[in-house]
Amino acid sequence: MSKTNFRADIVPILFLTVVVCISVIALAYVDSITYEKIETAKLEAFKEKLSVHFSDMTDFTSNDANDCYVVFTDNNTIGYAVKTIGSGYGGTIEMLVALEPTNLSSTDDLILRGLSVISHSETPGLGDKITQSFFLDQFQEVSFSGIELSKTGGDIDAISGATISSKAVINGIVSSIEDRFDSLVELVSSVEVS
Amino acid sequence: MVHILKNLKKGIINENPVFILLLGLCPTLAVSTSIDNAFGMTAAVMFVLISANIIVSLIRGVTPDRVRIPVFIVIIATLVTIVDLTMKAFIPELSKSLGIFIPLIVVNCIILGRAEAFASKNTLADSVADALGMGIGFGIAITIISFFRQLLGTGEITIFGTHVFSAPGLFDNPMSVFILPMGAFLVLGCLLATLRYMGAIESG
Amino acid sequence: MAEETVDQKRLVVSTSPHIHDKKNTKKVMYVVCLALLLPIIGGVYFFGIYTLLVVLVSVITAITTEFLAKRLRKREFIMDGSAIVTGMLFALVLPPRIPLWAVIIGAAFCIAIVKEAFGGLGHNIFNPALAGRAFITVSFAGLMTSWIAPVKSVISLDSITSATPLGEGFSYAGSTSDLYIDLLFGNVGGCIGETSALFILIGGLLLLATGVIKWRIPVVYIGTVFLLAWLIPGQDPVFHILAGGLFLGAFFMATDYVTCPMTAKGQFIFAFGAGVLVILIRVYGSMPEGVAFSILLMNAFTPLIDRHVKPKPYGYIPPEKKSRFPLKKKAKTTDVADKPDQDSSTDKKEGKK
Amino acid sequence: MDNLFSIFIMMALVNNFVLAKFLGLCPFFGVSKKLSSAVSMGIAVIVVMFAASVVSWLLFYQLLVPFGITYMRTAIFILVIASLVQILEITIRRTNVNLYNALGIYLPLITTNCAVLGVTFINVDQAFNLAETIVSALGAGVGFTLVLAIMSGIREKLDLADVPKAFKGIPVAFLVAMLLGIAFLAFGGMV
Repeated sequence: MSKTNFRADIVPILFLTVVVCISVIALAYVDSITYEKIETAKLEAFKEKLSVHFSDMTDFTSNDANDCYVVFTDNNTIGYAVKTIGSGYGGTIEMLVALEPTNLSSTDDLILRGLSVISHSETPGLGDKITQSFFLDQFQEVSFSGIELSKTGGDIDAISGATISSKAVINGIVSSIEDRFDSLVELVSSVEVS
Repeated sequence: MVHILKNLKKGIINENPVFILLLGLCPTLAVSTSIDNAFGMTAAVMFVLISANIIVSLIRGVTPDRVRIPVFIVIIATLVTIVDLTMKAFIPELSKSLGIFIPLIVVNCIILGRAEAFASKNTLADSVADALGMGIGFGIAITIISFFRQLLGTGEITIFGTHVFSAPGLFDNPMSVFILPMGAFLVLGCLLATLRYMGAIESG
Repeated sequence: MAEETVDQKRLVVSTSPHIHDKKNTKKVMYVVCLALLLPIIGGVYFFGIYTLLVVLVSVITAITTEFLAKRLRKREFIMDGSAIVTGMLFALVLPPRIPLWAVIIGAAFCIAIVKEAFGGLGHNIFNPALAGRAFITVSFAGLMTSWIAPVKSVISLDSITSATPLGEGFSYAGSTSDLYIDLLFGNVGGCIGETSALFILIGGLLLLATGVIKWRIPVVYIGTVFLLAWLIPGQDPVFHILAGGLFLGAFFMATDYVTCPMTAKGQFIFAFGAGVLVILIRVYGSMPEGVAFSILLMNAFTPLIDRHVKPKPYGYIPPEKKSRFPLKKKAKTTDVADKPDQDSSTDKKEGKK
Repeated sequence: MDNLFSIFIMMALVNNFVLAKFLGLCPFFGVSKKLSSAVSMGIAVIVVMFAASVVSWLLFYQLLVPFGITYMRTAIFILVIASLVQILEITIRRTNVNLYNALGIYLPLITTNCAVLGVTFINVDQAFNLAETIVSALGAGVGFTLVLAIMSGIREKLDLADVPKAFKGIPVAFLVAMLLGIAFLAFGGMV
């Protein structure tokens, strides 16, 4: 009796355990090879996004939440960047706002250096025009208070036929920067101290 | 040898996983927005399919019946994670555009189905031939769909950055519906109907 | 062939009862064509002769596609006028300066995919003209969102870009009552046939007078939109019913026999749901106009509504469980026989509540 | 609260799993021939999605992240779903025979339903907290059930229609899915 029980019950479990162990070992091995690569690939991709706005950058540092950045050239601060999120037509629009290195007493002092879209899911042929330069270039050298549709007195012209996406970009920038302004200030001051 | 060729042909034509068995529809429709994606997905699926069939076929004698399915799932999940990590490390762009459909290969009915229905009962050579056939069949189907979607949706065909050709009228006014999800349903629905009308596949 | 005749026998039982007689269909379709002439004339008056070309191309494409589809299916082509109606309706919901090739693609899609692939007249699930319009909107978003101001000259080919009343960025210079009058006559930017509420209303009244449509769907549909717009702060109810394509949709599209529910109660639910959706889309959604999408969505719900208000609604536990989904022919005939009885009894029950 | 509501609408309508994300297509086309089975399948999916999302969320943040083994997530999540489905099947069979007869045959199909595994991935990728995870799972399930019910209603009607031979069955179902997808675009921006 006990023998059949062993065969019927224990062997399958042992077998499954062995398979799981092999699987874990194999994955741990693959992970050890690829981990560094994946991290550097992510970092490189992000650096490329930043260098669009800061062509002479050599390095950057970010805060813990990884949404505010200070950009350097040989230890000189040349600007800041903030990741912003807008809620568009088909989902969230993730953007990177590059800022001039102004003094940071309030959000009114901020001047945008440029804007790029990291990811979005807007409608092709319409909303996805937010990634085109004719729209994005409007965000160069604009003060924070000017980030508003020209219809309501701001500096940004909406894309015709895609007002929702245009508004989403603007609302995303404004609300995210207001949310993250304190952590940006904190990051900048910590960088200056060190 | 004849045997092996027969198994190969079966997957490509007689039992084409997408057109005939209607398996693995989710990745087929989701990532077929460009030919690049189709090739990337095919490569990933082929790797998992062939490795899974090899391993399952090798251990078919020793696998206890009661834990057969969990063992298969663990094997497939491991292989899928290997593909996922490797693609993330070496081809991050492609990996990003395929998104969660790479890890979702683990629930692709083609793979578990072939492991369970074929590899667990057949020899190594036959299992490899079966996996190759199914993989090529899947690849052909997804490439055809992505060809139509890319052509109609963007007006041009580019493969890994190389421009192949562009359709003059379409290029100025591409029908973006084909890049959107609905376009995938339309293309596959019309393809199936055309194949049936021509008598290539049986009407269901 | 034998199989097909069986199919056709089933059809008479299952789909709307209005279309089993060919002669009737024909007559109805030509009355609709007649009623549609007025909005078309309005379109030509406001946006120029080019719009007439759009209508003609659309109708010709629709008829040709229908003819080809019948040939492919080895069926007899019957000129029942339904393709003309679809072609006209499709043209009426297009922007005035749409390129003709887009009209051809759209009209062919309406007939080939939305109508014939589902089995032809009487079998389509979605309203062909609206589905075609939605398809073209998604395909060529840029073309479908460029509107022009009325030129009020038949021969003019001018096109001064302008926003539609419902679109973003529309500002009206005159007083509110002037706006209402312009909306009523159609002196605003918009689709070829949907701008003039008055012309559509006259066409709709013709349909009502000849008994082609019943009052229920248009009245409930427009009424729901009015009521909801009135309830939501900051919305102008009169503006909401006059602007956009609500009248055209309510009289000519939502009332389509094939794609709306069969029973009175079902039609009430259908029209109410469509009205709610219009307001949801216009006020909270990202599209300025919601009539086309609201009707398409309710078309999708029509089979479920029909089930629910039919004798054996889903959720009731019927005594004879096996005939809950009577797909076999024999089960069908009995189903029809006891339909009227049960229908009235459920109606009474609901009425008491 | 507002955020939770918009996650729900997003998952159920705007980014509907079947129509916009291509998740769960096999059951969508396989189990949409009859309304009764579609609703049963939908309910089973909602239950499994909910349970799987909660368990996988807990495992991910309590086990995988602390130990730095997030690469195990695919394997762990699929095993979670497979075992949950088993447990659910056994519990239902022992407690309620009627329910088992209604849902039982659909449960095994859910293991390989990519919608369930997909929602667990999305929850982790979007860095949702537990409340958001629950809402997103329910939204995805409700959205799936809704289109499954609509689809089955339409297909029952199409069964009686004179659909061309070449389109009969699956191809016409694809066309319905396309038109439904277009109609569902109306919900865009409603969050």
